[in-house]
Amino acid sequence: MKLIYKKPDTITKRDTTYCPGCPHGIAHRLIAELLEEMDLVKKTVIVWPVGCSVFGYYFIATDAVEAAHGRACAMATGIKRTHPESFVISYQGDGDLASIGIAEAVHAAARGERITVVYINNGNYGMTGGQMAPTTLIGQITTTTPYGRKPELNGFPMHVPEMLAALDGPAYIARAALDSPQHIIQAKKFLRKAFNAQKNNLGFSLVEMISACPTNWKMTPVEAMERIRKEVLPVFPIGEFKVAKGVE
Amino acid sequence: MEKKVIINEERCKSCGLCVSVCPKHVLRISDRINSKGYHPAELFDNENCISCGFCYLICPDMAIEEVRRPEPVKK
Amino acid sequence: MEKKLVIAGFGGQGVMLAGELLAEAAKDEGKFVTFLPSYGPEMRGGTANCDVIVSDKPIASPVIAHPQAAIIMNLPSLDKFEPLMEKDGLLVLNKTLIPREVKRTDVRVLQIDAQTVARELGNEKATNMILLGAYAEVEKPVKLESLKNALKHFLTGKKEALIPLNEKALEKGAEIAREFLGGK
Amino acid sequence: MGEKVLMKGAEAIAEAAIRAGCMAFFGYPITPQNETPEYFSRRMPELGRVFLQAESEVAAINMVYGAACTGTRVITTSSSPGISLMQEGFSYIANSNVGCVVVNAMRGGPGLGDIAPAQADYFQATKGGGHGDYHSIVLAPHTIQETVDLMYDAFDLADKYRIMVVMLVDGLMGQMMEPVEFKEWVDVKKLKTPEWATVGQGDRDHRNIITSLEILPDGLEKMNLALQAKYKKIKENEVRLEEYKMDDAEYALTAFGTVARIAKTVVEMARADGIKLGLIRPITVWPFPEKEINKRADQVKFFFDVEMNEGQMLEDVKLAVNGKKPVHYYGRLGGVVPTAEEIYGEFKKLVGGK
Repeated sequence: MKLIYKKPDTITKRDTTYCPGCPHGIAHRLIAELLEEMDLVKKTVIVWPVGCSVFGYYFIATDAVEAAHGRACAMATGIKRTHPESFVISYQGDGDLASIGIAEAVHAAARGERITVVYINNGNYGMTGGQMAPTTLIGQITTTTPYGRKPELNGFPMHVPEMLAALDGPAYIARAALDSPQHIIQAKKFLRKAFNAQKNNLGFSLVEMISACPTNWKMTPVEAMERIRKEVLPVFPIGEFKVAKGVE
Repeated sequence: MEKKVIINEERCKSCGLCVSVCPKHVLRISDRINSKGYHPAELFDNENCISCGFCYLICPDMAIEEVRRPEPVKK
Repeated sequence: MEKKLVIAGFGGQGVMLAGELLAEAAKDEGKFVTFLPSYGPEMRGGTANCDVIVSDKPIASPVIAHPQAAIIMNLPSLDKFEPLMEKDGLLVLNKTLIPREVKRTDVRVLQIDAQTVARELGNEKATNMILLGAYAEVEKPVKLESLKNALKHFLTGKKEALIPLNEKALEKGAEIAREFLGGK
Repeated sequence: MGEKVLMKGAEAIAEAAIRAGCMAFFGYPITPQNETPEYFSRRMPELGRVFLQAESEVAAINMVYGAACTGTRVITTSSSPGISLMQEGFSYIANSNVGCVVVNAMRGGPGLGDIAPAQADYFQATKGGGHGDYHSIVLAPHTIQETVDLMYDAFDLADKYRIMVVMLVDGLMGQMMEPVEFKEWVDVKKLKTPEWATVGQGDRDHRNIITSLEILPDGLEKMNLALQAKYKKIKENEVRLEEYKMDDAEYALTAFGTVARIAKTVVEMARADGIKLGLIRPITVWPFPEKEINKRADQVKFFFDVEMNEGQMLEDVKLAVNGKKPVHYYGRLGGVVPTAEEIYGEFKKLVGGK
């Protein structure tokens, strides 16, 4: 028998603390696979955020630090600037990065920090119980938009890659989705380029990963993945927004 | 024949995503129950599995530990 | 009368709902009641437990150090609460997920293959109600009828359709408990 | 020791940090200490070290936090409103057991206040400031020379105890000029990445995780107790103070930082009048020299605490004296610096008929 896929060794034996069907685990696996394939495991420090992935270091076996809410890009900057030989990943959710940490994210991007941000967008604050996030869709019901998100009250969903792509600092910016095997294969391709951007010292890199939150969306995992395709991707289209030479 | 998909039943949370993406419908949620109270997914039709790995790709709990393909028979 | 109950299991097993239902029923009967939840950060899969005290008199501390009774829905919770039980306390166990026997010999143990029973009734999510029904039948903090009546506070809207199932689960639990009591 | 050079305090702070082996600066401009980051911005690149102007104090302290996790000697400098913004980071740094140096050139508050010298951040610096049960070592130098000398100690303490060390100075010290002498350069080649640093696992047989999170109360209590044990050790070993003309003193002034310097003049004025006045000047305001002050309470008739705030260190002095003798207080607020004459006048009122 030929091995087609094998769970990466960098994924620990510990069961994840995520809800059934939560795509955080998919993103974790993609990171672990690429770190192994690119021989980066021993150089890597992952900055974990506040949110459902706060215990991420339980699941990916690399050096790790735990940032305050929204401060992962600043902390990653501190590590990378003082230890440029380390491979530094900031793993952040949409509340963490696009709301409380938007300043840190934008400025890290503008400075062209040699860090890679994995940005998980599931359209709400998962850990705290499904409140509105900057990425919540218009009309979407959350625990703090019980009547649906209304532009006149809550403004519009934020498109982080599109915003960051306007800056000169980033070397690679893309949006992928974790809803289907095909999109997951593509997400890995994007993430590989983002890792290359750092590895080849080209600049800041970020991959947004459109994710689901079946529990707070009050859907089955399968329904949640369908909702991504039907409702989320039309608002947050998949694609590469900035591709510097040398990330391939 | 050896199993083409190796599932760690203790890790499975019965989310059903692997079942939903399997193009050959060879996976299902079993009657068994793991220590967390979930019914793990199982490969019930090994023969018709094409080792595409879709289940591995979508599994959020890394419960699908291996996907293997039989070597072509030498003539 | 003062009844101190701990309910413990994984998040998502309905630990809190069972505790809140008991509290609601006790309030409906005009009793004093406190409900104190404690859970991990995860929405699902983490550990969760709650302390419920039902009394004829005003309740001072809502914290239970040594439960008179505990509904235990998974193995880690048995490991945690077994040593804390009061002597002669009652352990109501979800045997489906608890592969080991109780070590203590000075407590009462009611083992129910509750998840399997719930499945036979039509929905595994009613496991909590089977265990709660059993507990209520043995310890009688409130009437079974009050628990059934309280369901309407929690199962509203689309979930209203689940009331008959949950009523059945409470009754089934009570029935199993009666066999347990009769068999003694 | 080298030659004496005339330097502005704000610049001497930066030069001292650089010589003490500081490898990275992250900060955000704020008056009255802008000369410090500006000096770093010139010198750090010359030496191949890191200077980064952050987008905010919030970002700056978290960059410091990240750098501290790599075991690098790192500093930020700011002034009161900026320090307020950093409190969250301070708290995380405390419970992560990483070391750094933070300079607070205090200005008048609350709110935007003014840019004049003040000492109103004493509570914030010594009692925690951010959330949770924690302390930082707080050094309160009273001359530029002392600031420069203490900067070396600040980095040593930060490394030794894996703790944040605050240099609590004020705008007056930052702006004034004075000749200073610098100690030998710390050989930065000898500063190794510590074993616990998160820089990638490399050849280690285990991975390093730095976190202030522990979700189980029992576990977090243990973390807290470990912190408290560390603080106890610091209290036992690191208290520093200067007792100025206290040997025969019948009265004791208590003051820190800039005010302590003015208080020395007051001591001289009293002595000239034949009054036996001395000064107790805590150099570490946390840990506070409780025992030493308590001992002096058996000797003096009363204490006279003088500060540029509404009696913040006064509370620690009173706790130390523990009712043995009266503790009087005089202070100016909002950035007003008291003169020696003014303080002496207040003192004479207390002494009475003499």
